[in-house]
Amino acid sequence: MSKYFANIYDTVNTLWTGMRITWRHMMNIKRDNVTLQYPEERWPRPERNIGFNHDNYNVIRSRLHVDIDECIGCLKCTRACPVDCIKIDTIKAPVRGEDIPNVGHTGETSSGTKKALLVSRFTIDMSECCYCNLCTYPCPEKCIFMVGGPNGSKHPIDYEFSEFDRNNLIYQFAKLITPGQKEALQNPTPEVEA
Amino acid sequence: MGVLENKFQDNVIVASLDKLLGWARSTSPWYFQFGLACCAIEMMASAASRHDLERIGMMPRSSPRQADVMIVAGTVTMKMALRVKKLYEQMADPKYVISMGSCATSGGPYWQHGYHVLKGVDLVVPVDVYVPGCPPRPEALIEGLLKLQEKIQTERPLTRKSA
Amino acid sequence: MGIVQGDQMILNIGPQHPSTHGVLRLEVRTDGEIVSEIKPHLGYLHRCFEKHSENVTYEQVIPFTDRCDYLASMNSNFGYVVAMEELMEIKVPERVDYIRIIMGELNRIASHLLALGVYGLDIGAFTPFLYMFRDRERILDMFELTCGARLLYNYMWVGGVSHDLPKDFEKICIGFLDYFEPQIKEYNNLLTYNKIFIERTADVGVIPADVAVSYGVTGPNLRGSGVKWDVRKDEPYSIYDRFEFDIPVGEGQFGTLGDCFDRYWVRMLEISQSVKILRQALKDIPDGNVHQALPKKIRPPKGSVYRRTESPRGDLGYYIVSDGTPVPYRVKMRSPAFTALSCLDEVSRGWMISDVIAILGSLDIVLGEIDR
Amino acid sequence: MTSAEIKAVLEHQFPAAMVENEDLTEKQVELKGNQWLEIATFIKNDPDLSFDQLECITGYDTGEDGPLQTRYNLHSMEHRHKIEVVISHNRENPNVASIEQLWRIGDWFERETYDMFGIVYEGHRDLRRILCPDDWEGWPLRKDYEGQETYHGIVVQKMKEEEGWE
Amino acid sequence: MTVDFLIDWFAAMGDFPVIAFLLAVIISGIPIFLIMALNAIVAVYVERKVSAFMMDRIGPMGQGPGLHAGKWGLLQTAADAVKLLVKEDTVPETSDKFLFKMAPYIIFIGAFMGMAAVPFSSVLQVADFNVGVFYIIAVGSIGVIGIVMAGWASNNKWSLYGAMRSAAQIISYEIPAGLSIIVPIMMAGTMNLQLLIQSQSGTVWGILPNWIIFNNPFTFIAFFIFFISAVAETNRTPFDIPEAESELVAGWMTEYSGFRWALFFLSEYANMFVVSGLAVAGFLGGWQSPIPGMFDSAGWELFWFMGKLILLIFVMMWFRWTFPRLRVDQLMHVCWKVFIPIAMFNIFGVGIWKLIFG
Repeated sequence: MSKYFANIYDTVNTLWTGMRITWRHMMNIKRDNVTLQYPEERWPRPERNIGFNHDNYNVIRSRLHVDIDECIGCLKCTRACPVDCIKIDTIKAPVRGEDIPNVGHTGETSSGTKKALLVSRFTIDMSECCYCNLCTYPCPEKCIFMVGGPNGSKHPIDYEFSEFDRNNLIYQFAKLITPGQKEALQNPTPEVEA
Repeated sequence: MGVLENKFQDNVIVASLDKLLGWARSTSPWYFQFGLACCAIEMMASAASRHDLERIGMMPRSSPRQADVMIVAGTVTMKMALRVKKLYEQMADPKYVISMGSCATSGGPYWQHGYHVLKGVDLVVPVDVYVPGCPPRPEALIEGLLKLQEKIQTERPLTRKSA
Repeated sequence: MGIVQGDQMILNIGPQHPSTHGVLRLEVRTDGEIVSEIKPHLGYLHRCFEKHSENVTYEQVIPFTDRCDYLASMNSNFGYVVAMEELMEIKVPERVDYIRIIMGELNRIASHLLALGVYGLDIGAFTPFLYMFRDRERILDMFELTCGARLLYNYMWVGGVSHDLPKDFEKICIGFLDYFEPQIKEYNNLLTYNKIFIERTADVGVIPADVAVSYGVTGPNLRGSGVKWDVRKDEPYSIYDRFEFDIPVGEGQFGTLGDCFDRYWVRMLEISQSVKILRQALKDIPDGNVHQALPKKIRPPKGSVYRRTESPRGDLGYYIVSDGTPVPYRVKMRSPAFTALSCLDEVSRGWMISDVIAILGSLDIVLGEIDR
Repeated sequence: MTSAEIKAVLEHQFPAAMVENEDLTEKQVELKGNQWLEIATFIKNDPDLSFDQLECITGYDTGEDGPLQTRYNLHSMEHRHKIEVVISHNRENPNVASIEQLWRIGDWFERETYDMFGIVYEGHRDLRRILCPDDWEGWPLRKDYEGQETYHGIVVQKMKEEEGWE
Repeated sequence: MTVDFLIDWFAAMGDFPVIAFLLAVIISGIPIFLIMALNAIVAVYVERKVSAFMMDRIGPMGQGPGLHAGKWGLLQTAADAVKLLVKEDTVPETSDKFLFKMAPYIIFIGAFMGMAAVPFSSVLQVADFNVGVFYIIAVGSIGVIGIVMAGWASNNKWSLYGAMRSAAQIISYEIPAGLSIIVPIMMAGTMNLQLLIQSQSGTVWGILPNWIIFNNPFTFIAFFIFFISAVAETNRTPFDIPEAESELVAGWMTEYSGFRWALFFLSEYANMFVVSGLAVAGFLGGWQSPIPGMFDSAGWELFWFMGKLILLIFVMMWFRWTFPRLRVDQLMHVCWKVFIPIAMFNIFGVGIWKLIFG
């Protein structure tokens, strides 16, 4: 019989402690509220200090971006990608390190290496990418990176690029080359040799 | 709503009624918990306290009948593709689909050697918004939902489609 | 399912169900509410991990190991990397070992928090799930600060880690641990000692120790049945033997040994053990270069290795066979949740449907890892 | 007990079943398939071996023409020692005795290896595919496996219709 | 009151008794429907906000494109209601169509009729039965028929489970509810809600208002038994097994969508309203003010009644976001082995107490 009443007392007691906890949370919602109101407050939350600051971020996972002028077409990122979502086509540049104005190809990268190849197509399919950041390490020119974080000055963080149509997620980074120009580059006209 | 669908000439009353319906549907899109893989954890995180999905009116419903938005969160495999199609058909009308994450959009990391993975959920169900990411951050999912809400608001369910 | 007797009914707890923790179909033969047989159907999330690992190079397999056990990706990486380093006899610097243990234990806390929160959800209590997710977000912030990603990190590489800890990571982590310990007391008051919760979980779904071992159950599920087996203590890898922590084992507090409450309680105690390990690791983490032992070209010698590590769900084993080329010949992942789910049929006979949901929740399964 | 001692005990008990295989490490022992059920019951019930935990069953395809292999990792809770048993089967109809009665987890491990490699385990009470759908053609993890084109009308391979993709 | 008042008023205009009666009933029915709709909309919003605050988040805030849901999400439930109005309500092919369509209306009628007897204030009451308490208890059990019809008609295993469980639960919890509501009837001597409330005026032990709950320890326990079994009767946590989110996908409401499902939602909150109204009228002194002397003009009466009502509804919400769910057999155990014995002992206790202390 006593176990019967002990059981009832135990139930009431534990349920009451539970209710007191939820009541306390409800009462000081102003202090405990952790919601990050996304459209107004962006990540990371500037004023509430939850323990980190942004200046010494060393890595970020968001949209991939390529500075095509820096790219020397070495295909290291294509080999490093576990998912093969980077496609690069290159054409042999007639003269190493020379600008080709009509195509907008710069001969030298900012770090001074002369380009032997002209990148005619640099496509990343962001709908297949698994955001593992393996492609940014082997790049000699550091021209492929995820926007935001340490390179935030050049490109602010962008993880909001949802689309209505799937094909918009395939990003073309190379400069547009008309087929005519491509023909001219691939087999230079004889008089150039002579 | 079947009988009223797109039956009316476009005049001021119907236009304002459209605006009301568009507002109502976009303000309370109840999402259908359809967690498959890692994106489901990020969907739960966006429904949790920090990125509160209920702020934009999204209430989780577990039965397909009472849901408006189906968030396909995770990898759809061949065995699951038939179920996704059946569940989509069970949902009550004005239904929308969000393909969350690379796997649902186009097979994601599994597109090359995944013999059992469906290469994109739009082979099975019509998709409204593709949210990229692997897994997409809760903010990216909420941004995708806001985009869907804008799309719902501009829909005009009552006016007769012209040509 | 053979012929069905008169009053029995086959109920499909289908691939889409609020509490199957992912895509799992349980074909339950019930007589009214009492369950007489369960036949789990798997494979709804079979993403061909082993086929992928035979077509990509060694360091490219790591993002796929993340996606198998997406709740404890750090521990999945940890398992794969430890197996690879044993195969290639690489000795990583001290700092890398410390960083890996810190990340592994933080991920264990995060995974247990989600497991216990969702278990409260299965029993019907909605609020603990939200509280535990709120604290899990703090841990995800720390992971994001270190390697940029929230859930799937690709952080631990063969021979090192991708990035060193940011500047004041120790201060942040200790700040989190101080904030977190009183929260554990609050969860216990809210859920663990709640009489309805005890009523729903004590004496339910008892797994005796020998059945657990025969079904290959490992981790908190096995320790809940009273068997003191933890790979971190019994087959120490990395530098776990340097830390002093004890292995919580179920004692049958509110019911028989090995019931749902014991598994739940073992996970709750493991969270405080992980906090203890973290405090020790953060206190004496040495300096050093984390990229020192990263091999330029991963080309392991011919041979095979099978190495087990302690993931939050149990023994996560990697069986790696290499034939000298930079592409693995065969990688088999022994998934702890796969074995935990296999004993569901025998354990939940004679219980009611709501108990089957409670037992399934207490086993803490992750479908990405089961179906690989 | 170290693996060498375990091998010695096995050699002593079942001399006929031992098979010499040079590229296996000393922790692994290769056995013939025909006596496997008997050996398995012996190593499970023998007091000083007592392998009561079956860690993992790994299917293995040695190459284009080579045999298929099943590798059992066994572990003893009491003595804390481990052994790995390797059994080869020919490629046409690979089969071996099922150890599902001894270690209950063998049930699902064997079903998975059957699903992936097509190795038939005699005496298994419920041998059917566990991961792939029941009407899936071919054994996916064999080296010579090409995926099927469509499954229930859904195209399996990736159709790259975006311009200039491949 | 209002029905009799209207009948007298019509009688003065001319003797058409039947039509007068019908008109009076219809006219006084409309405010009840408005109260139910308003109560549902406000209660759903308050529930979502309360649940959010208890979980350290902020609930519907109306963020998003365009007008969206007002400043603090105030229009959220209005938007839900309009959306549910125009949503396609699917009737499954294999279901029993007639029963499927009838079920929501029967549940709605159960809740709607109960509202007729709720004493908002000394004047404001639709119908003043002299068997008010008995009427509410009787009408409360109509809902079960609707639930079982819904569960059976939707030809879905989950719904069948939900319906069977809810039938067992509601019917068995009506017994402790009935037994514990006998206590105020014994104290006040009448079943008429107005007289019951009037009997609770004045003070007891000096400062405490003479509500039945403070009268003696037995009535104190009777109140809690009544309140908890009332929670069970409206399928609220910790007894929400019929529409258990995590076990039976959505319980007996699985196959319903659109406005039919909204009717269930509406009548669940209306049931909560009616049952807490009965608890307030029976135990907490109805529209009597807590400070016996002051604040008892007509407007104040309505305020006190609604205040106590909202307090009880809040406690029901508080239960929902704190407790886990009981299993079906534990639910039966609690009802038959704990509530009913204690309720009977209470009746016996109150009888002795009234005998001794008069």
